[in-house]
Amino acid sequence: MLTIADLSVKSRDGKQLLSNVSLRLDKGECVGLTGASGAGKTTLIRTIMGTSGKQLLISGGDIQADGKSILEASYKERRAMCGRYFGFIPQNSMTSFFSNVKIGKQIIETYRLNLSMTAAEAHELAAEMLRLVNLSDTDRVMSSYPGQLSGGMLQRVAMSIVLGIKPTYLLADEPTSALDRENRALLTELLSGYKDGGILFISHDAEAIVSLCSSVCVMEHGRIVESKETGLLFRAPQHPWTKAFVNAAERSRRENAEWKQLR
Amino acid sequence: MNLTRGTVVFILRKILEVILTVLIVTVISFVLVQLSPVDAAEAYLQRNQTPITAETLEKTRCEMGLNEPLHVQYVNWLSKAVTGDFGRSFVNNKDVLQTEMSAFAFTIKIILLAGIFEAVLIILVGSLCYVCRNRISGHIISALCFAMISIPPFFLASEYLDIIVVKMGVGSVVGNAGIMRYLPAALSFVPGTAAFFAPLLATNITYQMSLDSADYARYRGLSEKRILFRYAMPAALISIIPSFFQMLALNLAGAIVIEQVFSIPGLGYLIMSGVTDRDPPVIHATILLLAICLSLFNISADVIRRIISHNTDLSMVHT
Amino acid sequence: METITVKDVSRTYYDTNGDLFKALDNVSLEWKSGESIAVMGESGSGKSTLARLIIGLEKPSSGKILFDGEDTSKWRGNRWRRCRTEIQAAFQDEKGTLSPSRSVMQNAEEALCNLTSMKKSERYETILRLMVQMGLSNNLLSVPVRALSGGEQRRLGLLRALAVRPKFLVLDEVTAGLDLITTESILDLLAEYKNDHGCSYMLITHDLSAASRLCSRMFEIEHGQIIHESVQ
Amino acid sequence: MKLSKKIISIAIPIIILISLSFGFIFKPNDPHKTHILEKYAAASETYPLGTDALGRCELSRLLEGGKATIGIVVLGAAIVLVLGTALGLLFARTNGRSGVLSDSFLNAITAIPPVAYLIIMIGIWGNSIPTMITALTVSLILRIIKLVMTLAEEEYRKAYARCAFASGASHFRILTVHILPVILPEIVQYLCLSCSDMILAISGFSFIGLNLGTNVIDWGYMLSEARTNFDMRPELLFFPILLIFISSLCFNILGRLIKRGKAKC
Repeated sequence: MLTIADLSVKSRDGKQLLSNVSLRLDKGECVGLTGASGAGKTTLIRTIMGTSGKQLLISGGDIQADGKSILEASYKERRAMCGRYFGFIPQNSMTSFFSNVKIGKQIIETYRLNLSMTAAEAHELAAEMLRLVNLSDTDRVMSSYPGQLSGGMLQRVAMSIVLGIKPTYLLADEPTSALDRENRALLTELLSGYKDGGILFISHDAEAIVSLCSSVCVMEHGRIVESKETGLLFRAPQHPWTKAFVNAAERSRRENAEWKQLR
Repeated sequence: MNLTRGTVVFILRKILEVILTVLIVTVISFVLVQLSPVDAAEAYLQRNQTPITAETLEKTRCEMGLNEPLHVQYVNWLSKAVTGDFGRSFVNNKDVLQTEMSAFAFTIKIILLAGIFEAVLIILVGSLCYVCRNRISGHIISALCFAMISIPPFFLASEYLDIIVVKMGVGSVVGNAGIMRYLPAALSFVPGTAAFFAPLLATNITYQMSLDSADYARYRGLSEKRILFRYAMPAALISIIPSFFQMLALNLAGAIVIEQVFSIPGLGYLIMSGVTDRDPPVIHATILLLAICLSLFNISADVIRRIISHNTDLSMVHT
Repeated sequence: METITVKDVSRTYYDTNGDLFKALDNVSLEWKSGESIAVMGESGSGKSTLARLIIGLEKPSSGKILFDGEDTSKWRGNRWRRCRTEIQAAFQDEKGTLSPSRSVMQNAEEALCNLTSMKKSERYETILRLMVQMGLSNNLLSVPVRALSGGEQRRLGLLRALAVRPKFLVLDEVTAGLDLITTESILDLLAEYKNDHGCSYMLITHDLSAASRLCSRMFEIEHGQIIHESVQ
Repeated sequence: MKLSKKIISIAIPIIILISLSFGFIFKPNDPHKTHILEKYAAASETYPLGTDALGRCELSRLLEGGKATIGIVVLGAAIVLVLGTALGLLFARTNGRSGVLSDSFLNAITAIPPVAYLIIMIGIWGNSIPTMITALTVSLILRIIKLVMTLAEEEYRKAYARCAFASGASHFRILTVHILPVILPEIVQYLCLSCSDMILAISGFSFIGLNLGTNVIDWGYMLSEARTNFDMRPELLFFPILLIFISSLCFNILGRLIKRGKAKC
């Protein structure tokens, strides 16, 4: 169980980024996190991962993973948790992979660091995982540079890495926003199939939130303004931002349905 | 490296550019010599103390081939130059090609030696700059580097000679053999260039470390050192190489002044003597050789920049 | 101007390693005044190229674009300028469609300065009125353009085009990349403007709901060809 | 407060440069007049910085030197800025077609660094103020034209230029009103850095004997003079090199500030 209790974070120049954020994420559960851009969602990820060094100052609250507070853990321990214990799906995988290194090399490197296996085993696991995210031509994918693959394929590669390592908690930062319709549906399906750990799903994509998340938190200016079970939130939104979000989502869902019958 | 059609076209264009550069520069040098206030024939006669009269002038000018119209002179010179025959110097009658080659050897040694020292220093000071970028020491180093850029190399050279050699008697002004002949000249370039590139390397490393790819690597469990040495450092270094080559071209042009200070008979020395003695064959040949070297440095910078931008997107912070 | 006809227009480009790439493959469509049409397709299907051709930013490789029967491919700069008051455009390009070195006011009045002989005060009034209509606060006027948010920049681009009261308005992905709420507000604004001034839109988008709201006829374009036309 | 801090930090180098290039107006006495009796006089009322080997007033020579060294560079830079930018905008191809031949021709000319052109021209024509100015402007202007063309063409491909065209703006208006203010900082920055290189080059040439004509004083020449009797009066060497360093530093600072200013806005 990952519990974030009244977490408050300030940036180096004193701007308050998060103020008493509380959130619970259980294994096998998917919690949605949405809100206007700049509400502090990415800051939350950076704080959990603990990779921002001196840029972020924890001014209050705590993050407990399976009963142990990770804020007290040493820098080395926290970095060891990244990848192994906390998985991550980037928003724009076109810029997230090293563009001058072949995809296969980057996958194998991640596996070997997190699962301490030999190169051959890592290569085997990579191929198997790529097939799982139906990138069947594994050799071509692994021998090409990120620039030679489409956004959708790269996002699936990122997913395959997560499936290979099976982290206890998976943080997804707007994984579907840069994708077109089919890839979006495909990635949502892959995410729904991931039961080996809790997912913190950050997104604007109402459809994905409805189909994936059991409960949703809405953030505004670093504060959680509403946190409910998904169905309840869409039926009776309280906060003005949530209301507008739900109306817009509702209207676009209805129009898409209409348009589909027309064709 | 995949030789796509685009790259082949690119290389052909670059070769065309080298040829064009050389042609333009040699035309300029011909035109300028023609316009030059002092006539080569006159200077020749003066040197040999023969009285300058109308017909002696006419005779020497015929010998030198200066009486034909400019373009004919240029074509003759070019056709001979292509075969490597640059004619004989009007001053010491030695074959121009020989003097050029030996002069070229000197200058290139200085530039390459300087290049090696600069590369080493850039990596060391650059990484130092990066490591203590948030500390006071980091700011002091980059301020120092910034000031070093404004110190002229010829001053360092002259101070070396005045203080170290004359005052302290270390080394000697003329006649030290082997590498010691070029080392001081090469070293006088090093501070200025290294001071320019070291902070640049540090900024690039910081840029590479702040990219999305570095963040995602951290989330995938790669340690800070691993990202720095396997990805950020190489990427930052590679993205500096193009402008480093252009800086070598600048050093080549600067070498002309330095060679005078150390009186090393390199290309610069040759240009100066060719000009002061009004010796067109030497002037044209040296300018041709200088143009070739400079454009080769420049072209290699462009080619490297293209290779970088093609199969990788190591966009640099700024050149 | 009453109708804009696109008669089997094709447009080819050379891609990075020099091979020919057909962005548009003999496309034909009719756009009558008073009727709004949507051009739908995924990114890279050639719909933005069609927009650029209609506005005269590029010339078609083959085929013609006719304004009331007159072939535009031979038009020069100032002939285009004469028809600018009737056809205007707003683009999406996330790097900003507004001139970075000029203030919000200067950007807003760009079309008015070039196309109308309005005096400074008149222009100021029109811009102010439109700002209120667009929900932009007028103390933004002297702010540099880069200080505006994504939504505000899009609305300013729209305002600049609408200021000259065009009859035809080409909207190239004006809602793309915006969050749901800003998209909604821009679509409301366009719908409202259409009823008041009878302006006809060519909406270029991959967002089905926006198209179904504003347009009566929809064309689906894929790999440079119109594969489907439907009327709502 | 932030903006005024930037203005002050830009104003200081400019003031220093102006005072160095126009300082000769206030020179205490005639820099050419020699007073053999007062050779190496210490700093005094009449000679604020003492005198050199021939008893000439050091301070006036330094100020006179500033006129030559910086005056030429600033004058050359001004000509290059105005002419180069105008020609660059004129030649910028707005129809998107890039002529391979004209590109290669331009690359060919600009392959040679300005300093090399300087050497070729000075070497052959001998050094004098007009030669130096023509050599400086000709070699720099080629690079500025290429820079302005590339920048203008790059900006022209951007969305805001297309929008301006769609709003009925003519090519001329787009280039001057919309694009020029965006690319001007980068042009001025390049010029500042080139001026700094030029100062070092000019003083370098006169240091090795290619000075700006017999009666023209400049810091490089003063440096080479002072070098001969260096141990007698080391500060005679110190003053010129200090001024060369400061003027070159000021140009570098200006270049960096404008870039940082540009990067922000």
